[in-house]
Amino acid sequence: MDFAYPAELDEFRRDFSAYLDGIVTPELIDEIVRSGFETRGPATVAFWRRLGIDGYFGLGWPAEYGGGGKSVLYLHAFNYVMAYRRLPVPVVTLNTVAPTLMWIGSEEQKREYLPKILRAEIEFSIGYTEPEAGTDLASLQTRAVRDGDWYIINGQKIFTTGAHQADYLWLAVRTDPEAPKHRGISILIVPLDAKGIEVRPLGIMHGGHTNITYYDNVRVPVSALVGEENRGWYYMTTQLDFERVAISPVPHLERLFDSLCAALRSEGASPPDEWTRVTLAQMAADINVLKVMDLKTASMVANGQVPVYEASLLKVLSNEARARMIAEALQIVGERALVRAGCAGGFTDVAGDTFERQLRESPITLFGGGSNDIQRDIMAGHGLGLAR
Amino acid sequence: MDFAYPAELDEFRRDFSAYLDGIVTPELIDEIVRSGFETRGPATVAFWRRLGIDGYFGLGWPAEYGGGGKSVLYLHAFNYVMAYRRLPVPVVTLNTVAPTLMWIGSEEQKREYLPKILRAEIEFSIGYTEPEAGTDLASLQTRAVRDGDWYIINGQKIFTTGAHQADYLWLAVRTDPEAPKHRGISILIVPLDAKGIEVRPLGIMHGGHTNITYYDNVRVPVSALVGEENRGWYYMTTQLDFERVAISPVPHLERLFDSLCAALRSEGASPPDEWTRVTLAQMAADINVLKVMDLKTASMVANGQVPVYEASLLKVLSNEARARMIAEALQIVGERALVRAGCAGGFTDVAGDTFERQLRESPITLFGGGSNDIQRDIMAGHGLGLAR
Amino acid sequence: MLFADSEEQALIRQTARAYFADKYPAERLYAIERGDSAVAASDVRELADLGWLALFAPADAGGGGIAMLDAAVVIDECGYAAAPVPLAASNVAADLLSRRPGFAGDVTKIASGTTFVSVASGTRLRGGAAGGGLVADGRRLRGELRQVPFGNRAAVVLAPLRVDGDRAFAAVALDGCARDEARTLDRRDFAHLRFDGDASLARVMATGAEAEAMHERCDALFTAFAVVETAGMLQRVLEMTVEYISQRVQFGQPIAKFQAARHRAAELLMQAETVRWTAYHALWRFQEDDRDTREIWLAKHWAIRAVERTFQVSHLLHGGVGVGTDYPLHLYTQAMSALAVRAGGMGEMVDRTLEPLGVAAARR
Amino acid sequence: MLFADSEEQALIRQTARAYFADKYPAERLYAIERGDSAVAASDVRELADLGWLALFAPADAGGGGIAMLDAAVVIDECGYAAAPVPLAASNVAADLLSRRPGFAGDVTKIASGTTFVSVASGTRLRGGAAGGGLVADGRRLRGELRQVPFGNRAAVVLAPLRVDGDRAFAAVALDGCARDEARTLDRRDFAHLRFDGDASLARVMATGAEAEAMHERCDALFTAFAVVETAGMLQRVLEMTVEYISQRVQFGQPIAKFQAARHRAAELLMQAETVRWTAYHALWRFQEDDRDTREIWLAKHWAIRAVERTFQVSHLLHGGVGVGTDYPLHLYTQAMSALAVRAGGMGEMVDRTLEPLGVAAARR
Repeated sequence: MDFAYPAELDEFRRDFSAYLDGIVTPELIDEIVRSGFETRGPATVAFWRRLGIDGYFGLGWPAEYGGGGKSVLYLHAFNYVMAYRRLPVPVVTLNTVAPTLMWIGSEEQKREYLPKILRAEIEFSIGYTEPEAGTDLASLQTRAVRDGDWYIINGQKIFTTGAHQADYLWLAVRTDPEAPKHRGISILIVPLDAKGIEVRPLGIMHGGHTNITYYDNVRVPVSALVGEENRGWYYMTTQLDFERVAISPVPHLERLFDSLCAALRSEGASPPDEWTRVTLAQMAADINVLKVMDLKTASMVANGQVPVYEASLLKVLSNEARARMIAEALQIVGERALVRAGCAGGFTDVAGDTFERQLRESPITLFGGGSNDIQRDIMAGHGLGLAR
Repeated sequence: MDFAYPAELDEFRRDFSAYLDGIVTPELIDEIVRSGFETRGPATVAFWRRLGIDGYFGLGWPAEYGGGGKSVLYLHAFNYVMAYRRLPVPVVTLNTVAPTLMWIGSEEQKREYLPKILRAEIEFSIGYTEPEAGTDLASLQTRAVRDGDWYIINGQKIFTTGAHQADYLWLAVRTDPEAPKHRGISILIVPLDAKGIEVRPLGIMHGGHTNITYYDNVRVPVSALVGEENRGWYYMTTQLDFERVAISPVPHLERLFDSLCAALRSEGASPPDEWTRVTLAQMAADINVLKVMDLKTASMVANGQVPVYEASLLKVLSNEARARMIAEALQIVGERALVRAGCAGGFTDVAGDTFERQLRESPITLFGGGSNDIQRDIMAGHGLGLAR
Repeated sequence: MLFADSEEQALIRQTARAYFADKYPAERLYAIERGDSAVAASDVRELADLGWLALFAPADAGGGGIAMLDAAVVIDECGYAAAPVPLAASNVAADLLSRRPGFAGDVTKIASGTTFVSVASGTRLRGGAAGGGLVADGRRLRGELRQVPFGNRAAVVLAPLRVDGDRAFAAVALDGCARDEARTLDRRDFAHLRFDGDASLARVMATGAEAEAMHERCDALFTAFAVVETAGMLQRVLEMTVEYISQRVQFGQPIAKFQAARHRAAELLMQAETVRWTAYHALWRFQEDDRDTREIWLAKHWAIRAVERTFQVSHLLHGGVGVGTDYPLHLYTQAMSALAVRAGGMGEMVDRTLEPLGVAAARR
Repeated sequence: MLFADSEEQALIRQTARAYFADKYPAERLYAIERGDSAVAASDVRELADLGWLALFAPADAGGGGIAMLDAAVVIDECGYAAAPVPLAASNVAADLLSRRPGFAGDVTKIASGTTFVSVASGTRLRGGAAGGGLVADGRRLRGELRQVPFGNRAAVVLAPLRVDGDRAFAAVALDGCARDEARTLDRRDFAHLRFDGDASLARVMATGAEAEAMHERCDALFTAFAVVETAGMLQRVLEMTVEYISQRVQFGQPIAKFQAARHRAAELLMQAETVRWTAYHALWRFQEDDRDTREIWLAKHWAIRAVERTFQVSHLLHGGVGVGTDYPLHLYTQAMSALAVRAGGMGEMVDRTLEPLGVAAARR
């Protein structure tokens, strides 16, 4: 066992934080807060370009793609700092598209997309889920039929988040309807301005909207295929294992906790009641567990292992902690926590976010990326060898 | 809605408590406590005979069987008071055997057993569970084969609690091995002194022992059959529904809670810390729920309804509350709660019971009478119409 | 004993369910949530015509004169429909006014829908921000009341205040106050009221110990009805979820065929049932003896945790569908989460729950 | 970073697992539980021969000189085997003695198995009953120490006490004290020690602030090892349960085929993993900087709840088999429940956890 967090990573976190202090402007914060932490506005795009130019988007990329060649722990630290400060990151583009392209993309795709991703010039939206294929993702029905040098796509996706402002879709389609359901799926890169795509907003309870996207004889060249045909499911799940580690759920909870402590420590705050103190103590113990288990999964990846049940464990723990902590935060702060952003008399955390909005956002993590029940199945299967 | 607890029942509780104050002797309490709340000693038998003579065992029996003809609410109140004071009741005999005999017993059986039960002269032990048929009770394998006017029994039962000191077994046996598993079971009354029965002790973690019982060509006359042949499963489950109501899980928890409060209120006790106070408040809310839901199920039975999912709900709630409350009680009392009965420096509740023994006893209710998971299945099926 | 609706209650429930379903269908609730619609004066008049604004204030004081438990059925159904109408506030106000000789006229006005009266009840009721902020000093009325339900259109609010340094409870006319919209997690019609006006606008109902008792009654009733309303919401969330998992197919079968999903649904059933019966039982105790508020706080304590669990479980089972603004679940989970904080939160309930236990205070 | 055994640790674990499995099989544990067997002087000498009684006290002071984390592996395996041996107490005692110049001889005696030394650490460590009861007044030593681990055969116990009114920490010889058996939920070898004898039997190791610091170190180490030992137990309960549900057939299939059972097993996995890594991580922090005890209290806080859940879930899945005294589960659930109380309970952990948060105390 060796639990020492590498000194160079501590240094990186310090330097990166100082760097952010220098480039995060009040305009950026204002744009982020006013958008409800959802929209990509001009200040955000400028911020991303700056991060790209300064090498932060390619931190973990191999040097051959213009990256910094740093270990996954740097990625983890980068995402941690950004998330703790509630700064936006083009998650799908950086954590799903880019690594998959580097792994199994064609030379042409790499040349075309990677430099632009690195400079934050393009953004991807992910198109996996369908109305009848949610948790059971592999049963997706959107079809892509080969027609000479083209694929012709027909179908419908739901929760195509960001599709109204992205440049490309990272689309999972069925290319072999005869094969077993996990073996007939492929990944295509589809420009969002292609003919036959319709993007319709779908309101969600934490504000803003995701999208339903419709595909009516959308034509893309066969060069849009990522990797091999019908191997899409393998790419998607393998990538998901790694993505889960890069994007830690912990910094959001740490911010929540720190915000509560800061509020209770602040001058003029009335001393907390017994329930609040007991609850805070419990939160502290929960956060400690999450931080340690988060380090464990990150260090596994850094050591070349794939955390399977470990990632599921962290997800279940953090999801349950999040739902509980947000409900408790509302109880601790009281009625002020109920006031929506922009109305007088409310309360916001250190990043300017209200707790009531975080409550509205909290359900997402309960099912996104595989529900807690799916994660428990994974733990029983991969962690304990209990087959279904 | 009408929540008024009948005044006559309040009066009954008061009178019965006063009556108990008069007949519960220090010798009885000493015998109960020293036996670890398990054994039926001479003082206990004398106590039961007194209760029987004074009409308390037949409280709810029809007048034709020498009973008091009172509603199930009286039974509920009787059991509640006894349980709160941790006084022993011959549960199986009174709540399973007697009502079932009155319901479907032969005239001969009624004449033979009911008067003796009423006077606490005989006691039954229940033989349902088998090594391979626990939660899945209906798959029991102990066979009874008809041979002229006799049944010949062969097999093995486990958790035949009290068989070492009872007079009769209330035995579930398979009489038709060809029928679907729920349709080939019968109930037989078997004297424990019958030839071919062996009773072996099986130690259990909360002290004392239950038994394994072996049946080697045990012969009983066909008159030992209760009700119709192969209808046993129906009798067992129907009876179980009623039994669950008569025997409330709540008084034990109320005693636990009251004991904690009394200890904390007592002179010389150091004031409780924040965690203790917050935990007590939560326990108080839990107890309130249990008392209200307990009244609900009892009042349903009194109104001629059969609480099915309601009984399961109460069982799950109370089981979880019990396990949690006992663990918390140990935390509240601290190391003194760990000391076993008879050693110096321990702590006992109002009935002279240690908390550590109650912790050791607590697992029983998690699976006894159908595990919490089975109860949840019942709630989903009967309460919500969600078929498997 | 009967743990079920009486015939009369069943009738009230039927009427209320039909009315709310007809008047506040999901589409209208979405519109209200978006701000494209609102509960209008005409809607309030309809409630008055139904006799629901002063259900259990005595008939001789101008109220409906029905039993509290019967009134609770309407509130329960209001929760079941997630109808954003100010029934609890109005009924509590009518009850309080009916108990003071000089204020019977106000009850009549409430019942007829002429004047809408709200109450300044909310989190940390005792000495907290919601009710403790008003001071009548000589001829001036100053201070603020935060998050007053339906404060955007109420004409009068009942609130505790200090009159020349003494505790009092008063009916405060809102003519001269400034109203800031206080849009919250659950509702658009709350308001922060700021006063800097004429003290004669506050008609004192009680002072000293009487004012204190009135404030306690206000808190107890408001909390009890909040739990009843929560019970209605939990029931609807349960039904909605059962329906959803019975129909939604994943991995080739309805979700309800998975044991884990069925067990979670059973948990929702437990939450809905327990909150319902503890709420009604607590209200019944209060109805029998209004000094007996203990069960109200215990029921609220339990309900807060039930809401937290139901929030998690119902959203988990619904997946993405449950967070859509075109599906009603979010209306319920938001509203019940707000109610869990609003009518006295966990910290306060622990204090109130411990009081009757006689357990010494913590060392500090 | 490496969240796994080093090669050396893997070796230690292998040795310890084999030793405990061989020496403390289930049958012997049942016999000890019944009182038909006991951990004898020869058993303790074996532990000394293995070098396990003073694992991480510095080698130059007579200890084993290995890292705390490596020592923890032995304690972990001791928990895995539910072996009722006094390793934690002995190792903590050796550590404390090794830090005082005049006491190196004692460490050597511990390491060689000549003298068995225990520590008076237990619930409510700070100012609580376990450690606060001894007074050396002039030439007299008076008071009592409750539930001293292995107190039935220890020759010396390290304990806080008051010497002529000042705080001190001392090595107290047990020659002259009375020992009452204190059979507990988990063990037969605790004792209540009553002193009414010669003050020279208490050799003072430190006074004043130094004594306080020594007491804190004692508490921190004892608690940390208790959590490590708990982790070992949770691991074994997990494995035992997984094996049981994989084999036990009900309703025509192994219990493990039921989704609810699989999910409960997953919960046991979560408890075992989280307790293990927070325990080791906390101990590592302490090893790096012994003023940094914060994570120890956080890990204990978490472990208390993990034990409660594991108790319930493992017994639920085992059904009747799990409560039999011829099946090992009860040894584990009893021992871990006792440990959850013993090395500082929930109330104390809340206090200790809140301290570093800087959140003001409750109003009272």
